[in-house]
Amino acid sequence: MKIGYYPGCSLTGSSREYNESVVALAKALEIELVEIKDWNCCGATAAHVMNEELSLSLPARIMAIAEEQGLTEVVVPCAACYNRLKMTQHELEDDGKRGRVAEILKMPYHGSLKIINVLQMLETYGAENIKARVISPFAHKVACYYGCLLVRPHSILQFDRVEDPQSMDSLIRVIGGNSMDWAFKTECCGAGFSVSRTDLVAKLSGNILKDASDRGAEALIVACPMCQSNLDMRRGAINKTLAQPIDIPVIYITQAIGLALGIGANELGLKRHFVNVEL
Amino acid sequence: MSKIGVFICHCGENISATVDVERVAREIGGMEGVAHAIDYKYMCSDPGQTFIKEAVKKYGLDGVVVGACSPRMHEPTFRRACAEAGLNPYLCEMANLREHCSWVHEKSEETTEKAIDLVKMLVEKVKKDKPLESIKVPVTKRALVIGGGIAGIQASLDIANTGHKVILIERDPSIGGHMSQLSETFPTLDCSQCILTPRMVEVAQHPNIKLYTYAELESLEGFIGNFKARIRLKAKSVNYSTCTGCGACIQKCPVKKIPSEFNAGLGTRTAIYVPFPQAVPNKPVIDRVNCNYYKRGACKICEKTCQVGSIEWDKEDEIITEEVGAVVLATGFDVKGTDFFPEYGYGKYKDVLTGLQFERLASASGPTFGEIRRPSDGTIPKKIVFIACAGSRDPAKGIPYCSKICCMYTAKHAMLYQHKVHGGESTVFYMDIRAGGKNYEEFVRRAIEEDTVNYVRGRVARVYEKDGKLIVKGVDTLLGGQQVEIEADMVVLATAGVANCGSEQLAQKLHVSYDPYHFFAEAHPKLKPVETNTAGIFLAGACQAPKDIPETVGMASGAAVKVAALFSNDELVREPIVAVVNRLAPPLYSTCVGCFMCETACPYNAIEHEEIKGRDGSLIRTIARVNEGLCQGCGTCVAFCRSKSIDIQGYTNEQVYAEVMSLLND
Amino acid sequence: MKKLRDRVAALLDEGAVSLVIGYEEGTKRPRPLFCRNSESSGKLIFDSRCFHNLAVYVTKKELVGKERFAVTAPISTLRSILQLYVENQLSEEKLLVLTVDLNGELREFVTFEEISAYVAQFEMKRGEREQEILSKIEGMTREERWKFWMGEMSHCFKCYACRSACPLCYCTKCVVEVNRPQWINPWPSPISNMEWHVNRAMHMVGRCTACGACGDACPVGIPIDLITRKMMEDLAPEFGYIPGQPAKQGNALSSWKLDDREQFIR
Amino acid sequence: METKYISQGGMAQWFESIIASGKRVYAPVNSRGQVDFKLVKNLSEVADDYIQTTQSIKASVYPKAEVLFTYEKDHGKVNLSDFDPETIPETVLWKVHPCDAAGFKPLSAIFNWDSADKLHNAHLVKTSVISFSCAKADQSCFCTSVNGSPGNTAGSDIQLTVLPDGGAIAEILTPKGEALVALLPPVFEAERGDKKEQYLVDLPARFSLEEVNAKLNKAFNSTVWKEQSERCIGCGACAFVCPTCACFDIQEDVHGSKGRRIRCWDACGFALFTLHTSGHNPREHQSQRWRQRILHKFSYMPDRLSVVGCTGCGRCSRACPVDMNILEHITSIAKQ
Amino acid sequence: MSSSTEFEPKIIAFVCNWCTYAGADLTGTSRLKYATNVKIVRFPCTGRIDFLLLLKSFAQGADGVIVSGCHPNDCHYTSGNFHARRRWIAFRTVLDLMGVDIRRIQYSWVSAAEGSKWADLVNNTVADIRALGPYAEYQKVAEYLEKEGFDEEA
Repeated sequence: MKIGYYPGCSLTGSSREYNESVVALAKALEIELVEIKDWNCCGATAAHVMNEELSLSLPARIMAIAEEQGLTEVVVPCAACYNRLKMTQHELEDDGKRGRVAEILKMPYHGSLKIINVLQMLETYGAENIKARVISPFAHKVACYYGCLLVRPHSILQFDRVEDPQSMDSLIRVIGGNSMDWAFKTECCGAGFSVSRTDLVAKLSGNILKDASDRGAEALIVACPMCQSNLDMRRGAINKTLAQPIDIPVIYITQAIGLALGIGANELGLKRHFVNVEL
Repeated sequence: MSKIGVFICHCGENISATVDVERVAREIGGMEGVAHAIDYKYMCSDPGQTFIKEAVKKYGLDGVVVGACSPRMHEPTFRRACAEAGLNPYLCEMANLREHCSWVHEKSEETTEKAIDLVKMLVEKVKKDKPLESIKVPVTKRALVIGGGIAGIQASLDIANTGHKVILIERDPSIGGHMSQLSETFPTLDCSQCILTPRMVEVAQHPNIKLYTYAELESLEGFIGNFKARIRLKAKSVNYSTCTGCGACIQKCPVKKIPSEFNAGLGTRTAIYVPFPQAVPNKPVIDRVNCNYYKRGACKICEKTCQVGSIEWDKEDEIITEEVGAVVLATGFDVKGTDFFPEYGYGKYKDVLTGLQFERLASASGPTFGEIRRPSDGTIPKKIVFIACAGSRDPAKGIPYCSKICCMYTAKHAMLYQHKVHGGESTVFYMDIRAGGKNYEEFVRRAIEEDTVNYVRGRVARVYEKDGKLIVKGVDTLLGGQQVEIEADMVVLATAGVANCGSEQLAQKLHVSYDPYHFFAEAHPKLKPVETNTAGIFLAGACQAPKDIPETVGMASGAAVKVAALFSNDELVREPIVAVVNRLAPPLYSTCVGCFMCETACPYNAIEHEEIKGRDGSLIRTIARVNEGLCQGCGTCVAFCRSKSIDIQGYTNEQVYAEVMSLLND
Repeated sequence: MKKLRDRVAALLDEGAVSLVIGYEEGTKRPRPLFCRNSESSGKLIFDSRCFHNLAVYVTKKELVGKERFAVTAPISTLRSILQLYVENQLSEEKLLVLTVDLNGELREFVTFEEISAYVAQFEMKRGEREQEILSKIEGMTREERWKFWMGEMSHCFKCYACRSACPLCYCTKCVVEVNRPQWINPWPSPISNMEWHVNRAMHMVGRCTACGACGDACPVGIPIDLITRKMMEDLAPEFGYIPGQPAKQGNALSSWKLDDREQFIR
Repeated sequence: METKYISQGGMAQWFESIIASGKRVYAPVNSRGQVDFKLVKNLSEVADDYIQTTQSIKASVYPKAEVLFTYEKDHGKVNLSDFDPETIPETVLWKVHPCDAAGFKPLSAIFNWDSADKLHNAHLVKTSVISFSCAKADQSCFCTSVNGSPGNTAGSDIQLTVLPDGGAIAEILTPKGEALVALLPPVFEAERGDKKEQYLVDLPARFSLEEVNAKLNKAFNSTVWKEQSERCIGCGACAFVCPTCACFDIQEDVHGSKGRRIRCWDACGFALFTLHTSGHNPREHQSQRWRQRILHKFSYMPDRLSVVGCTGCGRCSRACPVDMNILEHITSIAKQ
Repeated sequence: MSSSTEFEPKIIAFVCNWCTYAGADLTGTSRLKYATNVKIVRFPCTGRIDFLLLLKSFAQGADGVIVSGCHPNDCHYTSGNFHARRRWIAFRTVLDLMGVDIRRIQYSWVSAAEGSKWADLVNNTVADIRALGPYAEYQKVAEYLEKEGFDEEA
């Protein structure tokens, strides 16, 4: 089974463990990830605030070269990149913008590429053989945290339910985990303010962690590098604001499934977390 | 040579703003066949109409064209004016210079030329007009009212009190509709049951009203004054003539866990049930979906307990036919369920209720006998939050309109809560308070000032459950947009009022048009609110748009008087816009060759076979004939007839041809 | 052939029918024959060269008179007779239908159902003349088709042989003779000819059985039978009817389906 | 009237000179599987191995649809522009058969019967006919029975009889003929004494006009009309291809306030040809219409205009969808 | 509107009285602007619109035709629009076979509540027909009479 793969900057930088776990899991599920050659940055949320043409041309180039390399479908693990690519694909349905971007890229852009996030990949290609390959069930009570970019804007992404998404929860159940019902699934973690307004991130992420731990969650499952870094890396600042510190780990869905499939902790990059992971 | 009078209206300046009306009158004045052409500021005004009348008499006009607004608006007005002046009304036509020209184009040369073309088109049409006499059709002086809520009840009583027979059909086992589910009503807080049940009993006992409950309209044929309604009496499995309504069977019925529709799903009911104590008729019905006998062929306990043996297991649905002259649609409205709102938990939190469910809690005949208790654990909520505009005024949710009554019943709910739960704390999140009715504003002020209801202006972003409490996250826009978080015990959503389910199918059965939200479309928003575009079918109550009880009752009486007007004379005068098969001298008799393709095309099967016999009685030919009583004038047969033997008065082939030719040539 | 002649002679002698319409040998090819007595039945012939659609005569009251009459009908005439039944132009008591089937047997039909059953065995295929011209037309672009038909239409001189030859054109006064308003200009000019033939095709929707009588009758040889045939072939699957086997009730144009094609409607 | 000889090459050059003179030349052309008169530019287009064109050449002097006058209504005033004879170009009809040429006489007889028809005569004046005698015929031809013959020169300006060597005997018959010859006189050499009759098809007469005329005078109420016309389906094909049929209908082509009065062909075969507005139709049955067609040509015209309304070209039989063979019908009447 | 030399198409709209005519009224009451090229002819129902009228419109100089009525199931006379739709399918098939440019006939459903849809329909149709240019091909042939020897130029 061959699918195009676009890691994006954070998976080769601050969230290397997400990349390692995705690659390891894909190998275990016999899904061949074909990384797009010479891919470029997707511009993330910063670009579309400053310059619309730039914010459209960057993702358009990624898709254009992917199409050129014969790929029909590309998995984008990072929620921000997934969001940008899907939004650009939608924006470029308007001929005026498409023309302008084609001029900038100087290469053909069809917009026929199918962009999917890691949950969609696991649901469509992995669901059966994950169930078959579970060696040590992931018997933990966890809270699945989706963040905002993974499900919004719903009218364009058309992925899962907006207020109470279930796709990660069902995957956790498949590997024997107990995903609990809690209220902060799609509340904001502070995202880009991580550097400029760490206090805000501490407050917002703090609320999320507090609600999860109050309800007895042993870990938080995420599918976006931005959320993971805010909830994990900023744990020090968060614990300062809370009455008593919270030490539940924050791991990726791919790592949780990897564990259930018996893949080693190093291979899944579990050693790189700030809040160490004993599960 | 025809002598046509042309009258161009300025319509104040609605037309003259972009169309050079003087030039239009001047150029049309020069047209062949036009004897008199003027322009005037308000043609539809009295002086305007007298101009027409005088011109008809003075110039002996044999045709009138008025260039003004849409014929759908003032055609009857000008036709009546011509009739009074002695000119056959069907020789008067209107050119739509306002909606189709002046309002939709900028002021320019082309706009005026288009106006001239439109008037010229109608002048050519009038030249080919023939005087027509309206058709007299007998009227069945019996009305059909669909829907037994307060609207249907009021309309039925008013019509019955004018001495005419009424057939009232109601889909549920009892009449009463949503009003019977309310505890108290704003703005006077008088108990809903007390003011409604007397009317329900009056309906049941009124000699002129024939009441069919648990019945739905199967189909409606015919036309104004001559409808034939086929009504499906759903099998009640109880013989109402012998049943005394003692209720023994209801006690004994083992199936007790069916969610009660009347209590909006809060309480439960038995398989054989009466919806609520004051139901009319106060006799039970067997719910065949949940009854053990119908599910598994066992039980029959109710039959054993019934002393008069009125259980009829294998009673079938019965279809009865009623001849009626008019129909009043009073099918009411519905409210959105809590599952419609993702941000308030997709309906999975038990203590997030709709306004209707709160009514049932507050009602003495409700599941909690009037005490406000939490459906989850039965405790009395100390803190309650009301969220106004849940779904309404929200284009993203597809409901952009305001449901009109929620502000008032939310204030009422808060007031009831404060009266019933001393020391309770209620908060209302609102956008704007719409309390426009009589004593409405005072009522809301009373809730705020006397009953200390805390009104917070802002929307609620999310409601989620934590440790048994409902965390309401909102904002207070009057305090600088400060975020507000309340740990409430109960949340009541004032959900949007939407059209009743099945309203679209009903509208299609009656050929009544409906709006994008499936509310029935009135003939004119301002001037004909109780009529529909289909002659003889009237509207009452919330089936036309969400509205409160005073308005509904007013509208129901309005519809009743329309029906009474229709029944006031024995014959109904109908537009002579019907099809006619041409007749010629012998030996041809008619160009119709009797292929009867028109008969298969006619939706009203108004085409009959007519046998032409010679003097010696031998059959010469069989040709088509139009029954002018049934024909509604759609003209489909005319466009189908290969030999052009059938034509429709008012839109004859010659007229339509002349119109097209005048538009394309100068 | 001989069995047919004897049967016809017998019918006429017994007075079972007052007239038998059949074919006789003509100058170049067979032509219609009207036998009113048994002697003239001797001239009857019935073979594959018999092409004229005799159904065109069954609706002419002045010709067939009041009593019962018979017609020898090849397959094209049978199909037209079925359509005439559907359009209330014939009555089963008045018409006896004779035909010779594939293996030479003489068959007699009285009711609509009998004829339908018999006709159902025959499949309706294009002859190679039709195939050749139609495939040429189907290959053309819109502009080429317009130029082709306008060229053809300029030859038409409005003799209305196509209308007279068609059994389904039985109107006493045709739409072209309606002059208030004058829908179709009666004088020969390319546009009025085109209007006439479009109108003729539209009047044939759901009715035409592609018997080819119109094309054969056209003195200037315009392939007008292909217009109605192509229309029939395109619309039959669309409207769900089988050409030549009409349902007893209704007509394809005056009935409708909920899911009729409407992509072209905005 | 003089007889000349013209060689095959001479004929070609002569044809070129006629074209060069700017005259409109119509000649039989084989297209779409039919031979009909069409505008031609060079001799090669002209068809040769055919018996008869489908349509007659009547259309050159009596078009199937022509504008009588155009008018424009202007607020009560009407300005009218009449038919302008100058607009009709000089026309030469090449390779017309004698029966067609002979058709002009009865046709013009009708058009000049009581009032001279301006349009028809204007066409006629501008038209010159170069006819070719007939070397072939088929069973529908019967010109010899109606005072005609394969070599009949009536109605022609010049008649050519093609000789085996490709050249032709040229009989110059009228001043128009001389005018045509004057275009290229050298090609017309002296007569070589060939006998024209040798090159004409031998067509025995089938009936005698007098006998038919006599029978017809008594045949008005005979049953022959019903028997013969049973298979006639009442179309206009025979009338429209006939060189002598002259019935026409008046129609109106209106565009708002402008319009044109148009004359177009009509046919007595149509059922509603004689329908009165009262609904009465004097010729209600097909047999009456068929009788009218025959009597008009073989009885009324000879009696009133002393010209037979039929030139025996046989087109109506060939064009008739149901094979109403006029020769067969007339001979059967004659033999009764 | 532009009164420049640009080609201004002549378009006729055949509409049904109950839905599209009322929809056009609503366009008026909501003051939406659209091109002046389109003139509306009122019919009781789309079922009443005769295909010969469309033919006559082109012969008399129309460049485009709009035919619009009630949405399926909304017809005031129950089945007028269904009959019309079936007739339009047959008519388009025949016209296309004869080579008439069927892109010049725009069919649509416009209900009484769709004022803006009517305005868009008109504007889009005017733009489409303007792009197609005048229907000279049809009108040129319409004037010819046989006398002018039409077949030579065919």
